[in-house]
Amino acid sequence: MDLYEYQGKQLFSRYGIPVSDGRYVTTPEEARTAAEEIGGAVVVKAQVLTGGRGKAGGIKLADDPADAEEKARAILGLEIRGHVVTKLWIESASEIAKEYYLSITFDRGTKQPLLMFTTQGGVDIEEVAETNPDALVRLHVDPLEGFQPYHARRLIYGAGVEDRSEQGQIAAILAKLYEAFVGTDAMLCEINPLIVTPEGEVKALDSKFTVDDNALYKHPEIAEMRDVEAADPLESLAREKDVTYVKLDGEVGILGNGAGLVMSTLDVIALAGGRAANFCDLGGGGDAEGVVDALEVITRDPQVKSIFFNIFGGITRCDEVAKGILAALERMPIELPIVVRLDGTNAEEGRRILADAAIANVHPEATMLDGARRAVEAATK
Amino acid sequence: MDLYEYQGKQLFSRYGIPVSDGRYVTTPEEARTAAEEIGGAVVVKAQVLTGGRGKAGGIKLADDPADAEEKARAILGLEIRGHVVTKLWIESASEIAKEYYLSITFDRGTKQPLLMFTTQGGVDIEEVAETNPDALVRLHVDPLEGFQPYHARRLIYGAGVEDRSEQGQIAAILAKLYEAFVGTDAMLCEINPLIVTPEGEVKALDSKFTVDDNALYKHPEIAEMRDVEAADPLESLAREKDVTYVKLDGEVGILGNGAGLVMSTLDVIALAGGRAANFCDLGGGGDAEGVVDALEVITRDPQVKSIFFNIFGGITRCDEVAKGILAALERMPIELPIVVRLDGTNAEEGRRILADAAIANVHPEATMLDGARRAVEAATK
Amino acid sequence: MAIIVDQDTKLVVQGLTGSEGSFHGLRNKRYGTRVVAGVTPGKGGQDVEGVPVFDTVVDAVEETGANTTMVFVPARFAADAIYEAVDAGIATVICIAEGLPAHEMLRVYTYIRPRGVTMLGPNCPGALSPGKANVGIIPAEIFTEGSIGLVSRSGTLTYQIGHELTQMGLGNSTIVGIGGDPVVGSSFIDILERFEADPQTEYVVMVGEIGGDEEEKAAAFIEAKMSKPVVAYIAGFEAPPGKTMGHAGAIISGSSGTAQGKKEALEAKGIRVGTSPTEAAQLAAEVARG
Amino acid sequence: MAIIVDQDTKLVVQGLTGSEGSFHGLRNKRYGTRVVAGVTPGKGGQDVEGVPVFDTVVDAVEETGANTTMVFVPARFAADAIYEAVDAGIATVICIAEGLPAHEMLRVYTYIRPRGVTMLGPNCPGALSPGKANVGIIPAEIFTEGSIGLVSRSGTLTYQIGHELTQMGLGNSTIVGIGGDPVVGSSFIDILERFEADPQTEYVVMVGEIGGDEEEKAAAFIEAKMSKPVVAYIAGFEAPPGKTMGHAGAIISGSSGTAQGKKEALEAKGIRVGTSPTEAAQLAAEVARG
Repeated sequence: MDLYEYQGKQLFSRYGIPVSDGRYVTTPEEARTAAEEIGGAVVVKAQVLTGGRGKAGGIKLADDPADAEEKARAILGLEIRGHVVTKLWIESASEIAKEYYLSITFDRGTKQPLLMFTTQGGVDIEEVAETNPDALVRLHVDPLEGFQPYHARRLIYGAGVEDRSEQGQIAAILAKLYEAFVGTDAMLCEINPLIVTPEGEVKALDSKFTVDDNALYKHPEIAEMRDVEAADPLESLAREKDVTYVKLDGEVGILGNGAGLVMSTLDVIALAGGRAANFCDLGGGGDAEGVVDALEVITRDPQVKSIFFNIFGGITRCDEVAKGILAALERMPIELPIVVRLDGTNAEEGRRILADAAIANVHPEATMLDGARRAVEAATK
Repeated sequence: MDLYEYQGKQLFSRYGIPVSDGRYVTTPEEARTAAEEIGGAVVVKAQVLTGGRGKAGGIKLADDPADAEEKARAILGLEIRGHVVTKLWIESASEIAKEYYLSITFDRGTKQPLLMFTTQGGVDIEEVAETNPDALVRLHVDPLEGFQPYHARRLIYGAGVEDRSEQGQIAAILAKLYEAFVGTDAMLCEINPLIVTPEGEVKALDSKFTVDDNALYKHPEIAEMRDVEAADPLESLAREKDVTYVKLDGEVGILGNGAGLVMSTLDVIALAGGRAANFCDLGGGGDAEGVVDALEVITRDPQVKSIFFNIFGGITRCDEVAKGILAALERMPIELPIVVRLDGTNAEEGRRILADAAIANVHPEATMLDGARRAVEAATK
Repeated sequence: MAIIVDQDTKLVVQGLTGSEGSFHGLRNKRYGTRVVAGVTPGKGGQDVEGVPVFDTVVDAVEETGANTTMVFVPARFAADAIYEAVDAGIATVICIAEGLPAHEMLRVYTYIRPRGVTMLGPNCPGALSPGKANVGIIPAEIFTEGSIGLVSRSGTLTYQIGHELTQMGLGNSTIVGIGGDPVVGSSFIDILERFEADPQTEYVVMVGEIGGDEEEKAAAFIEAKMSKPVVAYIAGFEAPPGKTMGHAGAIISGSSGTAQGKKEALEAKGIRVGTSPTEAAQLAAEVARG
Repeated sequence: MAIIVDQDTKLVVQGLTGSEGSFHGLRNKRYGTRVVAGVTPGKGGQDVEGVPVFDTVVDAVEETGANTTMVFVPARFAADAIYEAVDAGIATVICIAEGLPAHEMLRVYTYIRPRGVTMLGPNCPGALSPGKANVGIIPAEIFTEGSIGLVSRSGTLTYQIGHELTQMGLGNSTIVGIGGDPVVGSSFIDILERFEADPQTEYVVMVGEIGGDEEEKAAAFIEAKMSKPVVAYIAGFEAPPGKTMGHAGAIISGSSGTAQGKKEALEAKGIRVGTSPTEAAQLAAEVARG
């Protein structure tokens, strides 16, 4: 789950990482009040879960409360890379002497947290990694050893920070960031830029924070940060029904079990000359009720012209899937052609259930490739 | 550093381990007030850093505040195994259905925390270990893996606790006790007895808590719990001057560097027919000032009849020791015979410094055995 | 021979008394796997169709000599279950449970790795050595015994490919699902190494998917260390960039980890890659038939 | 040969710019030890009498090929220093610093052990292989080269015994102080094992003291695994029960861990035990002279 800048900064504050005084607002009037409370010049920042806010005009300096209100009015409603701005973060404006970059990533490759630091902050870090790789210091942490002070020294001396006070502040921030990373089950904690003010104070001017969905049950206060409004309504419905749903751009609705098989199904649909409109992954369990839910989600997408059930039962039982299809057809009128391919656990029984029901728009197919062809044909007909 | 029962219980509370409502008091009047505040029957418990309080009359039940005052008066001033009672803990009296035992020990042998649990609590645990070893479940925890819920299950099922509610409460207490053990750098956290009330509530009725002296700097709030009054005045002086000092019962004062050499010196003094009155260990550093401090501590003990400096310099430099002896003799009049044996780092120079000073009661000796003989001879003369 | 599970497997099922645990545990037993024990705290002394249940894994190991565990407990209890098994001396852990908190699995992985424990999963279908033992949820009836080692990150895709192989008359030494969670106990390389050492295995089919760089690493390993032929299949050519595909492992970040990139990396090392399960099976058949 | 430190030792001193660190580091260098680097954060680029100082251990390793570290930093920074060294690839850690928080050392020990790191200390005098290298605070001038391996929990007591041996004309292969903190990196057995394997070592003197059961375990090991003669000395017969003797390791609890108990355990395995350093040295001389 990705957090907004202001949410990440709330977590930073909780762990003692210095950030500027700020307020979360959603209207120009609130922006004015916030600027009054904060005092002095403020920055009005669009809160969107995408990059490129600055270039898109989503971050503006305001000299006084009236200006803040005006800037907020200008930013609210902007569309930035497909995200409409409805939330703002108003924070005390900072003078910037230096811009650094600091992050901790969950590195699945090495199976260790990865610390990254460079004094070349404030820009796209991939660019630094490419054009000036030596400037980006990387260091893994053994998860059982945990963060040790020497890790900070390796980053600080490796990146060439020479000011003693800066060194101390960065080391302290890094220790706290690691604590936040582990303490919140984060997949990413990024500070870009980590600024040094002309007075020598080091603080986080932005935040990028991603928390492991599988660990949210341990952090109800973070789980509550999820922005249900911002999500696609169908995706929200899917989430509510605990179905993995992804919107795509073609015409075949896909219902499979297991991410690998679903991905393979997309590929085979493409080989058959079609394109997927969306897909639902029944995942592990997949009882009849789950099938009904998934069908409900899929059929609400008006782009869907045909549906392809591609099931290879393991933990999922094909008889349950067949029952789910029948149950769904009883509860809602689905006239789209439904191509069904069942194999694996209790496949015989599943096929028999469908055969016995003999429903006109349900077409059994024996193989994945045949099923894909039939679904594409049905969608484009 | 050993904590009093009431201090251990304060730490238990901090970590969420259930204890009875109680108050720390030092006078009979305070005991009455405490009993009034707590309400109902209370237990008046002597706070001493030794076992056997119960048998010595240091724990008494009081029916009401007046009774509590009376019992407190009876217990205050008692001498229990050499400790005079000056502190009391007044706590709400508990009804006891069962008595269990639970502890975590820092096991230096295996270099892992050791969990121990038995349903045969309330008695001397060494006795259970001897007479009914199977009843005492022991389990080590890998320090990097840390405590896991299964550790609790191994103890609970291993000891045969069958009540579901008890199982749950004990598992929760154990998890918290481990957190306390690691969080306070403890060498021992013991609950004996861990009681079950007739209502089925599990709680700690006593506490034994030892914290690593070397880690006290991380826990200033625990370091402050040290009872300076209770310590021997000479030991307090030694602590203040950062000298390791131990009082013994013979007539030779010993000043050595390093625990091993000091222990060996005690043995060699015994082989020479004498006994040590006390010893100071200069330990690692041992500069001239440290020698002065140690001499000051040692000579305040009236049992000392002669002093034996047994120094083998490594990190300690013999010239510094020699300078320290001269400095001490300048500052305070010491008429006791001082036998000095110097070897190792800068021994030549140390010996020359003493030879040049040519002080009448300072006797250099070439070997440890000769030095011990001379010191014993001088003490018994 | 075969790898990971075979006739010597003595299986304890953690969570045997749950509905999924008993369904698949008993199915494994009916297949012929030596399912010697179940563990469910508080149900020690009971049995599930003759399989004795214990309160703790250590009891199960002491009483039955179990050497392999199948973890069928809810995700939030799975890390604890794995520690319990490993600390009780279990050498092979097959974790069907999915969705373990990634940080927990990070610590579990780091803990078990130097102890020489073999682990599949979390979020894996298990391992099946046809004719010998089946541990997990793989539908054994669609596979036959043979000489192809099959290793995959995905459960159902494994069945699909295995099914295609069977249709072509090709059997398997062992089918291994390494699991789809972000951190899993074994890599492709770990399994390829064992197939290389296994006398029964003559060829290997590796089933990869978008995300991460395990396939790229495996390609380098195959070229450098393997004498046995390997063919591959990669899923996710049509996967939308930047979307989580269900397996947290299958996130495309930037250009790295794409199916196309993996295909090219494999082909650069001389490893043939099918673009559909059917094609991958055909390539395997070509290799197997010389 | 000799063990732990020798001509191949390339030493980095963590804390070289401190007063103790430079005193002993330079003393080790004058003895002939290859002291190749120092580490003090913030002093990278300086030097201490020609020994280059680095900000981090990894820099020191990369620039100088250091393979051994001497940790001379204050106790509260020592665990961090050890992790830094081990993670930088240092294989031998000699920690002079004393009084590390016991829980920190517990984690350090558990972390470094499976990595094959050799560690002496905390709270140890180091290791001296006369004529080859001296790492630590052992006064080298009182020892001569020879065939006796000496291992001890105590610093100054080691010197005392070594001194007595020297007086009798007996030399040492290596003098090893394993350290007096509650948790140390090497046990008697670890060192005895290495002496047994070392061609230069013909006899071993083991110097124990009250507390713990390391000497008892060593007695069993010597009987079972060692072909070379071992004699022992135990300190603390007169130590008062229940008092901490400075080494936290030397706490007598109940009847176990007493000097008398250790002496009897050793003698039961045929190992002769001296009751004073002089007697121990005499026993060693008897053994050495046949």
